[in-house]
Amino acid sequence: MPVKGHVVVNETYCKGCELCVGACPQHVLGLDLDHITAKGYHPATLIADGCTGCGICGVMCPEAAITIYREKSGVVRITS
Amino acid sequence: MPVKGHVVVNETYCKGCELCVGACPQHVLGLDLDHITAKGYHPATLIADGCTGCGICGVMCPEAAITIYREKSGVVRITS
Amino acid sequence: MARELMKGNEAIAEAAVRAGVAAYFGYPITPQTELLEYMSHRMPELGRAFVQAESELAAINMVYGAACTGQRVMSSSSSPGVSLMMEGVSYIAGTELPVVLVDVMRGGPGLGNIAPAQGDYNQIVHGGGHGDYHSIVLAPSNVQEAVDYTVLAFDLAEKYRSVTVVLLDGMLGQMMEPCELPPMKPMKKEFEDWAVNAAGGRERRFLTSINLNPAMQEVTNFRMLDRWQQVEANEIRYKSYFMEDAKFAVVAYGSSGRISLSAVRAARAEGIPVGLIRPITVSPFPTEAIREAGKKLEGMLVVEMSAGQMLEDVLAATQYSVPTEFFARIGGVVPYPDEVLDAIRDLAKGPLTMEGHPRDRWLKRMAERI
Amino acid sequence: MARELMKGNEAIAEAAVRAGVAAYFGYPITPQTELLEYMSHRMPELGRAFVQAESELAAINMVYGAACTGQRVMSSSSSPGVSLMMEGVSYIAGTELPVVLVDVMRGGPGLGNIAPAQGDYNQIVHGGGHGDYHSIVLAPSNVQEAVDYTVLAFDLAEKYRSVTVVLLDGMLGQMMEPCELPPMKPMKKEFEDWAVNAAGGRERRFLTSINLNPAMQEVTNFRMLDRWQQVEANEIRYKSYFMEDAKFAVVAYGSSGRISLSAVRAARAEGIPVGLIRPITVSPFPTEAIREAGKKLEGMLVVEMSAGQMLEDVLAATQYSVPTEFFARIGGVVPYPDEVLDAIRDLAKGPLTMEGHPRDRWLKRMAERI
Amino acid sequence: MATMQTENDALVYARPESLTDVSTHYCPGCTHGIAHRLIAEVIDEMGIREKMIGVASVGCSVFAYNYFNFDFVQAPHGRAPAMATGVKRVLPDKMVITYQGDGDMASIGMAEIVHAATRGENITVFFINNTNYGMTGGQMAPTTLPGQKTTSSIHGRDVETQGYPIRAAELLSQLDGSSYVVRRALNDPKNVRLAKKAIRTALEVQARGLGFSMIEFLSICPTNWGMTPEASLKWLEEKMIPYYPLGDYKVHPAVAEIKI
Amino acid sequence: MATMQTENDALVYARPESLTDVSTHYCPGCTHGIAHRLIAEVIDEMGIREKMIGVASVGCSVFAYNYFNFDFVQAPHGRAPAMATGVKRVLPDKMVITYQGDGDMASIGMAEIVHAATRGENITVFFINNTNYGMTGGQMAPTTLPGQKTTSSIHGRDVETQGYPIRAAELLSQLDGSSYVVRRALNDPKNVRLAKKAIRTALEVQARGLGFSMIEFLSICPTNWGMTPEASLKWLEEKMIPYYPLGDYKVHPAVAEIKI
Amino acid sequence: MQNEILIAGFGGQGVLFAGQLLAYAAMDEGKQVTWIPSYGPEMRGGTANCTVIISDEEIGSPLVSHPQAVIAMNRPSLDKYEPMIKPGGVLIINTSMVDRKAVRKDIKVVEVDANAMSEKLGDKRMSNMVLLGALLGQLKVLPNEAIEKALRAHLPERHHKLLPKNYEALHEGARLQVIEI
Amino acid sequence: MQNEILIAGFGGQGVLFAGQLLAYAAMDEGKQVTWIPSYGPEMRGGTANCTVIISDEEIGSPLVSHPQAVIAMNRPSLDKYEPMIKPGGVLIINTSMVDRKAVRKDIKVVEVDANAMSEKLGDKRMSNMVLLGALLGQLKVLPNEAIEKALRAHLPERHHKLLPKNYEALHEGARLQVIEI
Ligand SMILES: Cc1ncc(C[n+]2csc(CCOP(=O)(O)OP(=O)(O)O)c2C)c(N)n1
Ligand SMILES: Cc1ncc(C[n+]2csc(CCOP(=O)(O)OP(=O)(O)O)c2C)c(N)n1
Ligand code: SF4
Ligand code: SF4
Ligand code: SF4
Ligand code: SF4
Ligand code: SF4
Ligand code: SF4
Ligand SMILES: [Mg+2]
Ligand SMILES: [Mg+2]
Repeated sequence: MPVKGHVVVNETYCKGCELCVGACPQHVLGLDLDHITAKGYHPATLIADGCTGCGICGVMCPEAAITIYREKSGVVRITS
Repeated sequence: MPVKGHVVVNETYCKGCELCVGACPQHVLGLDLDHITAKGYHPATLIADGCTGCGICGVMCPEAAITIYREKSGVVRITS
Repeated sequence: MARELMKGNEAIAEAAVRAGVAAYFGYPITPQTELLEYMSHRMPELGRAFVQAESELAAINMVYGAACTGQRVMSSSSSPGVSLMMEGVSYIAGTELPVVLVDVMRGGPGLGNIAPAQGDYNQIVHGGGHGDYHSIVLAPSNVQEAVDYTVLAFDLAEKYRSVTVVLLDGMLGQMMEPCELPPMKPMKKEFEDWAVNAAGGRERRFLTSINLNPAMQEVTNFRMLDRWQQVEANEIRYKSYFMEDAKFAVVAYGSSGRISLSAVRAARAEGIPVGLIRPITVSPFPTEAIREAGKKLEGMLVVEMSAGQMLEDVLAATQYSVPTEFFARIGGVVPYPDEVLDAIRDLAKGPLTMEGHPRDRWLKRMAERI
Repeated sequence: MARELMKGNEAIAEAAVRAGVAAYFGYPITPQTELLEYMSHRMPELGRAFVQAESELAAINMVYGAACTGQRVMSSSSSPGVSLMMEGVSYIAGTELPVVLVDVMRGGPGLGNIAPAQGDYNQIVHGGGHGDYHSIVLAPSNVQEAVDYTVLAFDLAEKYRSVTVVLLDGMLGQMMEPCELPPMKPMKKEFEDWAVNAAGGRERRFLTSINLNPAMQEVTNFRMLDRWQQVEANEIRYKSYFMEDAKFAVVAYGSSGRISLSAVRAARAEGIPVGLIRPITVSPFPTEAIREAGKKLEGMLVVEMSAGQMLEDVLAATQYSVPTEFFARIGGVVPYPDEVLDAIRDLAKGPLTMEGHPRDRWLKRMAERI
Repeated sequence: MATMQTENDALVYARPESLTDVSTHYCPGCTHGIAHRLIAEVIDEMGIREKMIGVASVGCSVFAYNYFNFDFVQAPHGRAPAMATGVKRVLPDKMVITYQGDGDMASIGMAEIVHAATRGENITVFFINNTNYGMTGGQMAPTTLPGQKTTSSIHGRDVETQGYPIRAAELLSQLDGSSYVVRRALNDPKNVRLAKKAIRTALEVQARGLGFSMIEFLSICPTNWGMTPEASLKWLEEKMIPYYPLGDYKVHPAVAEIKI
Repeated sequence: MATMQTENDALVYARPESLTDVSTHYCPGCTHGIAHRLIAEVIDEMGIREKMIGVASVGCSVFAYNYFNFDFVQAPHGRAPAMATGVKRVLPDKMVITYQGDGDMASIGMAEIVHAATRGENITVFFINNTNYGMTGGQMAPTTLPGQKTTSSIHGRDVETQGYPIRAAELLSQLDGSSYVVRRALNDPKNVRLAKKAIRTALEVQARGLGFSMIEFLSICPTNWGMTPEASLKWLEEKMIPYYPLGDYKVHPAVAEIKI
Repeated sequence: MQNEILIAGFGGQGVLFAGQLLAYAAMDEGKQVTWIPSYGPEMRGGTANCTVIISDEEIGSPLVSHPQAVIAMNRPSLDKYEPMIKPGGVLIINTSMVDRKAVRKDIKVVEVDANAMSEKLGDKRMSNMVLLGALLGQLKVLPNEAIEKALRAHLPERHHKLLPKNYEALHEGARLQVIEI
Repeated sequence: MQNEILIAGFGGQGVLFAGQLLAYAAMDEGKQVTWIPSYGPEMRGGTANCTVIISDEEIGSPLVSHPQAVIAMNRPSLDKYEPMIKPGGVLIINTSMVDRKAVRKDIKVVEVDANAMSEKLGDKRMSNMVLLGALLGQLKVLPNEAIEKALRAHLPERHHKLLPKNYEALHEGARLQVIEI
């Protein structure tokens, strides 16, 4: 059974650039089109299960808007 | 019998730097210590026979002060 | 001729093209960049020279070199970039070359901001470069004038072998207004006898700003001063509004000039007998005109988008004989006509004084206000 | 304390060292080079920072950076090099940093020559950089003053967070005179709360000259203007000679000031009741003092080694109420006392007039003469 | 990088402390943001936040001092290396960095960067190559590729009249004073990780007093390139990397010994 | 070179026409004079005197316009390449040269020379490297050798604090815009002849519109070095040449085809 | 007689073009006109606005503290500019992007669901035309024909097929009524 | 009481040092003094000169059009400065380098074959001392002791063995008489 994780996108920073979306190997990220941030952007969000907490989205996010967690079971790997 | 030549040093330009003196393969150039130019320098001059008109002094003179001749017998060689 | 709606920056560029500018050298900087961008395609399209220089420092020296050939050349920039040109401008002045410069002023000092301001007045008018020299400085206040005075700048620069600056600010550079463009001038074919252009068949020529012998330098400087006296005699320009019966006058140039016009109209509507004198050549300054006008006035108001730089020239013009007040917004803040109107009302209301300095009174008022 | 015979340039360098300068950045240029050469061995010897920069442009920005840390820093140059510093000076002023600059003026404009001149007056006093700012400018006229005012410059720069310029010319820079040097000040240990020095254990700090919001920039500019009013109130300095009973006065600063002193003495010996007012702070200018003095005078003579730059400030000071004449040698020519004496005689002989501009009359006289 | 434990989850990644909690003014997807983030992460990891003094340049990153959570100054266009020299010479024990764009460093600031490098100034330069003048609206930069369209080369850069691009890393590596000069790209997770390693190395170089270090980051400018961020990354990979090869151009022997 | 016949003697060498008949202000033995002479000779030989426009820089050669018998302008310190660009862009058919010292070109003028080279400006730069600022009395230049004493490095240049010398030819050869970049020395007849050949090649490059050419001349400054001219030539050979190797650093293929 | 119109919204909503269209039309009608935008980096992401002044005599300031009319294309613009409108002036609100009503009672207010309307017309990029039409419906500064002429002259060729729809958009907007208070 | 002395010759003849020596001596005597050289590239190869002013009160200009005394070490200097000397002033001519007589009749002239004299003293680098001595012999501005003290203080250590010879040079010079006209 694969490692499980999840991410939290901070709306004050996210600009909906989709760099994380394109980078996620699990394709579980997408923009929340029903929602607009104060700055007028559609923020990124988890749109499906299967996040492994691999941290790759965090590597690509220009706004450092993503916080990434992984279930204790999984080993904590630092993304650098 | 070696080629014969001679040089004429123009005093308005010569500053007695001796670069020609040091360069002359025949060692026939020297400064005229009995004579001072308007600018207060001892000018270079032929101090012995044996100038071949090789033109080397002219190659080193920073002031383009030297005119070089060679007897017709000798071939005219351009120093460059 | 057809009127076109153009941005000030682009109108100046096209006017220069039609005035026969052979080479443009510049560097991007807001709020002037459209001028460079326009030239970047317009000049090559006409087979003329355009170089986006590595810096304003390089640009002014490219201009210096090109000007030595006798061709019409120009550069443009905005405040910080203009500061980088000061050495070059001094050299060009010292070499007595015709060059046209455009300064689209922004808020300063330092990096400041990109909003409209007039804080470069002293730098441009009183010599920001080292040594004694004067530049002719034309200050348009609308796009049509920007076009007309750009063309004039080339003519004056050549006539007096002088650096000629078209001085405006971000407001005029960025706004669009209808304007008529002049016809396309043919390119210069005849060149002055000082032009260094390897024409051949003549004595060699050289151009330099060196005079290691001070006596020679002094002669050069006196020649330049003599020429400057001719400029002062022939080229002073300004525009008066409602001055015939005016008891009060506003003095303002460029953007603050047109803003003041709105205020003066409003004041007239209120019955205040106020007029406007708008210097067009801020260098040479319309000293005589202002002095003469001053004789019939009860009070003057100088309006700037800088902290009383032109004010000193106005006071000198009236020789401190007319009660004067000052109003300005600075650092990139553009005054609204209403603010100027208030200042006119205060002036008309009085009391008028000759004591102290108008700048100090203004600072006091602003301190209470802000 | 022992008197030493020193060149002006070296005396200024050693004075700065003793005033606790932590870093010097400069570039060679005649007639200032001895100052840089002196610092090149003196500063490292004391474990302080010295960099011969790649240019004056780099030097002023190294100064800018070092000044941000709150340390005492300086640069020095001469006219063309100073022009290259104009952008940096405007940034430093806009960032409200204390910096000491030395300008050893030479003949200009352009490359001109290396002889003594005072042609940078407007550039240094009225703002050669873009935007609204003021610099404190001290003008010594002998080596002792050069020492004293260099030390003072550092104190004033810090007190008012201002660019402070020591303005002299090649004559004073190159000549030797006896002088007393101050004791060695301990290096600065306490730093202002604006100093960017990564001290740790506090909120982060930053220094910048940007205010993209014009309203913020205006607030900054008003703060600077307010500080400048304090400078005007507290720091004006000048020296008067023979003014008690004077009917005439010469106004001159720096080298032309001391040359004028010789002429004034000679004139007194001839019985001409003339005095000398020598501004020491040319910015802020001793306006009040000159106005007051003017009230008792029949006429004034302004003497410069530039074409009437300070003249305008003197006329403004007297508000054109005193008949004034002007005399200058320019472009690197140093006037002899005899020439100034002649000008004083002419002034005393009269006729005195308020018509026209003193500069125009001077140009006319010189034209006849040269 | 800060790692902290929550109830039953392990924190894998969180915003670094060396960034302020201010939202940037950068356009969506602009990789200036990635460069900022990486620098902040490394500074956190090295624990030198309070020793840092940054020098912001003039360009889109002019407000860097608003985003980095340590001391900063702001330099005139192109003069950051000179300003950094001034700072470093009076505070040799602090860590001094400049953050410059390609117009800033490779055009107007060429003299200052070359001389800072040849002097071996012990500073670290972060150089963002996005092939144009972003802040002023996308004019040609010294790094603009041949044929690339910009607002001042609307028909595409013509090398005959507008010159050839400058390869800054190659150029600066020529100077004896430079100790660590490399080029990295911010176009995919792998390259971003390599970029971060380079930042760590560069700052270690400075910390050990080994002299001048510079990292050139190939970066995107979606706004002025007129592409989506995604498309921009692709353009960077396909057009920029071939012209600006990634790699280490100068690694002083002493630097080679640094193990991270 | 002008060659003319007299009665029974053949003229081997005479002062070139492209030099004015003015005595220079250079110190005795200063090789600025040799560089002047060689340039003048080549221009005579190519018969382009009346097509020449020279740009003098600020340094001991500031008065070059008094010595060269053709049109000249004089540039601010370090800006000769920019000024030459201005001249060349409006007069592309004329031959434009700059004559610059090492302080002028390699220090204050670094940005202008790098960008003239990268733009491939079709001009020729003559660069006199004499390891110091001659005109101002012998301060340290970017080219001053490590340990060399100057008036601003009286204990000898300390590379730790005063930086490393710049090798201009190597640096400029890095730029795609440069077509011909070489280093020569003026210390003996052989090298002087090679220097002259290089001048010919450089001017041919410009004449054929092949782009930017630059020749670095290792030159002496007896006055500020405090040596006799003879001793100075020796110092140049023993100290300078090892640090500044002679040779061709950039020869564009098109240039290689030029046969002289 | 002088009219001042301020148009404000997000960058990309066609704020500047709508203003220029007014300016071109005014010029072609032989009037004095000025158009001035907000400029510089603050445009990036943020809001854009432009002021157009149309007059019969030489125009002084191109900026005014109290414009006759305002088109507010988003909430920040409404908040910022509603208070500045001259008493008796006109306020056009793009309700598609604004979630509040006008508060001023001394001005004429027109609410326009511009996005919906323009999408109904088949192209949502035309919201700015609908809003412009609404303005001209209230502020009789220029005849609709003038705007149409300007559109023909200045809409990029490749979009000319959209001209009819744009005219419609203008008319639709012009037909809207001032809301009763 | 103010004395102005101008010393001129080729660079390398010790012009500037002779002037500085005077200045140091004057300072140590508690007098006001200024020393100002010609400077810059024109020194290269060409001629050098310096002006020394010694006074009891604050000195104004360090340059004067008509100095009290001139030491002319070469012909160009004589030609240039002889006409400027104050009537009644002093002119010292280095006849070793000058091939003409003085023309002024209203000044005191001393002819000094300085090179010969100094060579006789064993070191021809001391000509400037001989000439300085000749000046002080005529212009009683400072006691010889003052100059000697200054020499001790300011001659580089490595040359101190030459001090006695330098004193002699000064004295030899001082003993010379004004030539009769
Ligand atoms: C002296 C000066 N010249 C020009 C400008 C205008 N300017 C501001 S940013 C910039 C270019 C920035 O481009 P780059 O360095 O590549 O940074 P980017 O915005 O692309 O990140 C220019 C030319 C200025 N502020 N100062
Ligand atoms: C802006 C500026 N800075 C400094 C100077 C002073 N200056 C004149 S020549 C020179 C250096 C010349 O050295 P180099 O270029 O090596 O030429 P060289 O005399 O050695 O041949 C300097 C610094 C100047 N004229 N202008
Ligand atoms: S952590 Fe990995 S799997 Fe989870 S969203 Fe981010 S990239 Fe996708
Ligand atoms: S990369 Fe960051 S900013 Fe971009 S969409 Fe994802 S979370 Fe938002
Ligand atoms: S090389 Fe020339 S200048 Fe030197 S001594 Fe010989 S002739 Fe004279
Ligand atoms: S021509 Fe040759 S041989 Fe004759 S003097 Fe010159 S160098 Fe000597
Ligand atoms: S303009 Fe380009 S470089 Fe600037 S922030 Fe936007 S995307 Fe980034
Ligand atoms: S100082 Fe040096 S470079 Fe200058 S002329 Fe003299 S020897 Fe030549
Ligand atoms: Mg960029
Ligand atoms: Mg040199």
